[in-house]
Amino acid sequence: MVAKNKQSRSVSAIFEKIMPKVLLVIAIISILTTIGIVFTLLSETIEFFKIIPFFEFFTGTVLKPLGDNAEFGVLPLLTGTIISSTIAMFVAIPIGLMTAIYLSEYASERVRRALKPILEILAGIPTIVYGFFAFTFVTPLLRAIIPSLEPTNILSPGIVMGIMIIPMVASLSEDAMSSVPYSMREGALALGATKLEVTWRVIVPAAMSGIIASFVLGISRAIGETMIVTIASGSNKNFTFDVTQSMQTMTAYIVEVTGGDAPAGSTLYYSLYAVAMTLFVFTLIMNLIAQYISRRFREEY
Amino acid sequence: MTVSTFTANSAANTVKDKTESKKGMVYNTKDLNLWYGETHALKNINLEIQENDVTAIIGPSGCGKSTYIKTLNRMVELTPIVKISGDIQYREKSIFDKNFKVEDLRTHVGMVFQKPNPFPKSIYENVVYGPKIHGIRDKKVLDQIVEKSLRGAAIWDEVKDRLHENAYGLSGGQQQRLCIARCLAIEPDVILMDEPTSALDPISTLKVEELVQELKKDFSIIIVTHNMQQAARISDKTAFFLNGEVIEYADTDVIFSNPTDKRTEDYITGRFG
Amino acid sequence: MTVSTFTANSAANTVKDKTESKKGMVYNTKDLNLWYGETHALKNINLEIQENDVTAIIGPSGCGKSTYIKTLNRMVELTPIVKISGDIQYREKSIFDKNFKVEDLRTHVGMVFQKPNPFPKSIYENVVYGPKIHGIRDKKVLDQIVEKSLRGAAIWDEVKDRLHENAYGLSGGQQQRLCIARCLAIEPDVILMDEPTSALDPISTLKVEELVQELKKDFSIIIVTHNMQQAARISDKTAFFLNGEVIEYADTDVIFSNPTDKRTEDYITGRFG
Amino acid sequence: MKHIDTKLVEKKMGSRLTTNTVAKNVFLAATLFGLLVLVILIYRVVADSIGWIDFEFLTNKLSTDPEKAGIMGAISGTLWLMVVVAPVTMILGVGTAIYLEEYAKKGRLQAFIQTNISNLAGVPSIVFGILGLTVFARALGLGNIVLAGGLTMSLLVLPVVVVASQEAIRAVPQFLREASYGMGATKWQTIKNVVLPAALPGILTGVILALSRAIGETAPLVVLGIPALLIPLPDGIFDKFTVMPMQIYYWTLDSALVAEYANLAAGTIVILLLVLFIMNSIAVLIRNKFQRRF
Amino acid sequence: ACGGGESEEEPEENAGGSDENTEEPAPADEEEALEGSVVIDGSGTVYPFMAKMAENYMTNEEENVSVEVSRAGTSAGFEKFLIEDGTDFNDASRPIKDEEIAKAGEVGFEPLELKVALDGLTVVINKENDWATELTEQQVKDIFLASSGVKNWSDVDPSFPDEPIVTMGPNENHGTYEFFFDEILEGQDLVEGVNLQQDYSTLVDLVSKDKNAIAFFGYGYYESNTDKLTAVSVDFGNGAVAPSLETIGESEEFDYSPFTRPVFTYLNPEMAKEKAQVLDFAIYAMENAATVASETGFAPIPEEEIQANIEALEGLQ
Ligand SMILES: Nc1ncnc2c1ncn2[C@@H]1O[C@H](COP(=O)(O)OP(=O)(O)OP(=O)(O)O)[C@@H](O)[C@H]1O
Ligand SMILES: Nc1ncnc2c1ncn2[C@@H]1O[C@H](COP(=O)(O)OP(=O)(O)OP(=O)(O)O)[C@@H](O)[C@H]1O
Ligand SMILES: [Mg+2]
Ligand SMILES: [Mg+2]
Ligand SMILES: O=P([O-])([O-])[O-]
Repeated sequence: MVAKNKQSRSVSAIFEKIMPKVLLVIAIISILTTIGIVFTLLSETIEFFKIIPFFEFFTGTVLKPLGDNAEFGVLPLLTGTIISSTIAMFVAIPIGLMTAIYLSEYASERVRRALKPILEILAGIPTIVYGFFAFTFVTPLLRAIIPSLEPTNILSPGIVMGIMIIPMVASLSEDAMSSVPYSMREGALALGATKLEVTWRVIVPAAMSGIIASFVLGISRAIGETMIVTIASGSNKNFTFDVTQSMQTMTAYIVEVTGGDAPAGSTLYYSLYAVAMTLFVFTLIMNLIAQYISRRFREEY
Repeated sequence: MTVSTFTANSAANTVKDKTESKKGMVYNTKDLNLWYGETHALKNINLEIQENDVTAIIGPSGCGKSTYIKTLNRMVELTPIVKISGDIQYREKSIFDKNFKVEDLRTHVGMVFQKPNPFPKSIYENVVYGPKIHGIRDKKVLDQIVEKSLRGAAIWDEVKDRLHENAYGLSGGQQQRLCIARCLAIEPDVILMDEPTSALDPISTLKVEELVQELKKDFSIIIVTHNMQQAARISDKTAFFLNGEVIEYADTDVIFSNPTDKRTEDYITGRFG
Repeated sequence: MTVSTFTANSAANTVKDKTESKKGMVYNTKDLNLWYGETHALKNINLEIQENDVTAIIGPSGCGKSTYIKTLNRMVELTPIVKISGDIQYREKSIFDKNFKVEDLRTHVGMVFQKPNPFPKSIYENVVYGPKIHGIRDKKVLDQIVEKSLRGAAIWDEVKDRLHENAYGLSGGQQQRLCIARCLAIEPDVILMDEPTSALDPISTLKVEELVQELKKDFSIIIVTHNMQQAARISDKTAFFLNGEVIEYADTDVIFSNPTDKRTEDYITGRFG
Repeated sequence: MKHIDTKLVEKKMGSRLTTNTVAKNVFLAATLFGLLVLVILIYRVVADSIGWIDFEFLTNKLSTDPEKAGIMGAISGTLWLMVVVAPVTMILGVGTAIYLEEYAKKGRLQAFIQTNISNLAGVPSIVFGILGLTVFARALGLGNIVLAGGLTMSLLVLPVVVVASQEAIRAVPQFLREASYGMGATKWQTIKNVVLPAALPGILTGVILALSRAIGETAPLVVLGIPALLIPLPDGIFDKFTVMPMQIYYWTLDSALVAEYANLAAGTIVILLLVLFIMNSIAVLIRNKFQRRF
Repeated sequence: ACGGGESEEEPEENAGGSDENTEEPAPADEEEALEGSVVIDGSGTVYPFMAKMAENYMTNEEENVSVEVSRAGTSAGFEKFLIEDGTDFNDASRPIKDEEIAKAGEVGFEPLELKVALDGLTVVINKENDWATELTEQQVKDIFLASSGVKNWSDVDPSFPDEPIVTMGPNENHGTYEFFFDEILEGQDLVEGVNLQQDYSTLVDLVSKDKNAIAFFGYGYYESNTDKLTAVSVDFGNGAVAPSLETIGESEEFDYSPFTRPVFTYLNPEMAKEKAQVLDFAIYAMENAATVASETGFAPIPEEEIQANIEALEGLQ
């Protein structure tokens, strides 16, 4: 009764043949997405560089995209991006790492299981919410401490970005540290080491590649973060290293220029793509570095 | 040499080895009980361990050997659910005393584990880890410690040219001897070894066994082993554990040639375990 | 009843059981060799398996029992590194023939695994899984299949009131009989069983053994077992494997009472394995 | 010759232990810092929104009058967006995961797709916005409608679903596959009837997390150009739309014109956080309930 | 949303021109209800006016038409207006430029200028600033001009504090910038370091937090923030005049007129011909311009200009 039931065989045979191909096509969509990104960015970026020389773009310290004598130097945006990401990492790296250490080495299992999901809420809060938090809470707070701080400045969004990235750094570092075998801890404790000495001289070095990868991913995240800086750092295209001032990042520039729906065909329009391309390359490099580190330096305990 | 043997059923008594009173006593365990949550893992242990002896602890799997040896340096307390009653005196001080810091205890009492567990650092860094955390910074002194400890662990010749290579490049047996060297570097008084050779090949095992014989000149050694032959070969005294109790504790020759308890005999002759 | 026994060293010969020619032959294995990458797991296997027999395959761990039985329904090829030479004929057709679909082969040849592996679905869904994938949609027919198969696997009475509960709620022994029922539902010709009782308690084991005796009326059964008593109890023929070779293949009484090969005897009497 | 002076070690022990205790408390403080920020942040938005969130706020359409304004438009826009994102990411994400885990031979192509997915996960969301603007809104001529926004968001969250589904599929024990093959099932039948149902909780968890990411994203939609004032509710995936984060963005910007807009923004934030919290809780519940069933 | 019982009542915005009852969704006249969308972008200054207008239109007039209003800024808006299939309207806080008209010609239409209201460019300072509440027109210019050399408040008037002036304003995306730069400063260079922002809310916030700040933007943004900002009364030669709906006006009779500017919306007539709802909305907007203007911080334009606009629109039918 069963074995004779041949009629469905042919149907399932067809599925059997086409499904791998269908799935391959689906899997290739992810590649197409990347190609799509690179292609859209590249084609308009090339147009841009036909108008503004490559060299001028990357060495120009003035960005004045509108008006009669427009200038397109990306350095103000690059410094804005780098400074905000650096500030973010100054917050996220120590606090994230210390959080990871606490959760992985000091906290009891119960505390760990309670704290971790709460921390992860921080990572899930929409960045727009952080943006207003930076602008309406952190900036006034900081201005009480640093009176010279401008109401829009790069410091406050930098700090808030750091807070947003803490859970990412903490979670990835904690994973790296938890995967150091327990016998390492035993080995060190048996020599009379305190918990801190075990952590600092054995666990952290052993988990270093995972920890560094988490930092690099955090930096990449900070570089790509948009709404926080857009809202809290204003739209001043300052070329400066003074963190109390308003600066614009690459991402915030893109938001400003696209504002509603960027006009096609102008230099301004092309500059959007040139900046986006620069941003894309930056984050891509960061991601590749992170992958390289975690692959290359994977510990074999 | 006469030895008073001991069976666990008369648990309140303490083993005393009167003939060797010239030797000091490093550990004195008194009415020790230990629970993992509800599991009663050690029951009324009373044991005296002598200086410069190799004391072997044998018994079937799960009888509490590891638990006991980890209690001696209080590593067992890393498991949060552990509860302990009774006392252990190390050199006449209770190890559970508030003023006696576990870190101090563990500086006096080194430990070697079943699976070699070097740190993922260079050989040199492995050995100096202990001295460094205890505050020795002088490069010369550290170099001396490294050489002395590696020689002490009979591995100096094999690694002296590659001190700054990663310890993971060593074979299992070499790693275990490195762990012993790492332990020697803090110049302990007692060395605890929990089945130090069970993860090693026969040749490495032999080397470690020879090493233990060597080390007993300077250290008191307590060694857990599954391997009866090993216990017979290298130890002076043997304690036989069963279900968390010490069934018999005596000179190794006595235990192996003339055990008092039927269960000891059964175990030694391979009838269970 | 005379039986020509066979030792693997004369590997080119094929076992023939002339006295039972009235019975058909379900499997004929010819010069089968199998490699996992470099590991030569099956070496020159030649075996004929008779209809409505229970054929037991015994041998020490790692000798290739599972590998052989999984070759019979080509499940072994799920491991990508497997290479096979030689041939297996099922009902006189080569199972490696291009025109003989593995899925078809597996509908004729059911399999029961060492660990009960019901799907995380209801009992009912487990049993109808096979019929459904073979295109049976009619609810009435499916209901009939379920009852028949569960009765066949001697588990109907225990589960008939909870057919739509999750199979994971059953005990290990019940799960294993459910897996047998699931296998019966596709109305196979041969049933392969790879240590079907080794994960079960003694009572469940007994039930499955009885079931096997019952099933042999309708099916040919090939069963791998670690348990010599079990092989002796339930099988008609026994093949003894060692290091990937068939050392001896004969009627079970002969193997257990009067083995030809010294190694078979050693194994059966528990001298190794 | 003794190198280690026991007396000295004992003397130093005190300060080492103190350092350890201090460090422990510093680490704890660092951990609590994140929580503190969370508490402040939530306190502030809740305080600002008190008295503004009620039934009408949830059901009214957008209005320039803060007393009448509601977020029904943003809510229905968000729902329609999910109508696109959920199936698209599900199909693309799970399909890719099945291909990588079940069909792809371990080789160049497989490694390339895998690396590519990790890289996509790190591409800034605003770059996806530009992709969406260029490809969906402009080249395909869709404009700033739900479909364009949904497709953009789908690509953005795709890596989340792929990675979660891969893990879920990998966790399905081999013996279940064997049981299915053993009954003559083909590979696709096995995947469809055994692997996917068993991996479903993990896949669903991933999809929910991806959706909650999509619900909170602002930057790509800013690039796509969501109108500041859009009153009619979208009726389908070909309508223009707005979503909660965009409404928050515009209301806060316009609080310079009408101070009460700040309260509306806070109210919207509270609703948005609530929705995200519920979604994440569901994901955690699914994960805990179905963990380790085999 | 939280207005208690009041929100149930008849909205007062209904006053704008049409006399039907809002509770009946269908428009009174026999024409079938319009549908489709009207797309408006452009000036942020005009945005509140247009948003209100759009909302009134959708609630009172044509329920099935979707009027969507964005506010990329006058110039950025023009870039989207002056293309094939661009926006229907572009709001502007300055008149269209010749090159923009030319661009429209290339695309194939002639933008129809609709003046909708009058705005007073308002110079604002921090609440704590008690010295610069009255400035002459020249002082305002000097503060923003590079050539004047003014850096500190004391450079403007020796009695002012010797502290640096912090100048701010909307950026080049905005018509307000261009009006200030082109009309008031007559195209001379702006002072170094002026803080130009995209968002008006940022500017309001910046000025409200900085004692030495001075900025300029449309009157509406000041009117909504009188609690946070002080408006500078400007002396154009006849004594200081504070900006208000009364003083803003185009003709000489109005005291604030030198800083007054008309605001516009530009219509793509081709779109109006193609889409009935676009034209209908345009006419509605003109009919109701006066009311909505005063509600959103603008002064109304004279009645005859409105009528002229309506006639022009009806000519498109
Ligand atoms: N962390 C733990 N939690 C709960 N019970 C434990 C734990 N560690 C050990 N036990 C239990 O305590 C008893 C003694 O264990 P122990 O590891 O000391 O045995 P052992 O003699 O060292 O055995 P083996 O020879 O296998 O190493 C056992 O019953 C074991 O199950
Ligand atoms: N997937 C695999 N890859 C590589 N080698 C394998 C694999 N499976 C089995 N082998 C090897 O093939 C040989 C036979 O294994 P097989 O599982 O058939 O033994 P067995 O007789 O069933 O043993 P057991 O009684 O332990 O189940 C062993 O040497 C084993 O290590
Ligand atoms: Mg042990
Ligand atoms: Mg097997
Ligand atoms: O936004 P604007 O009105 O200044 O163009």
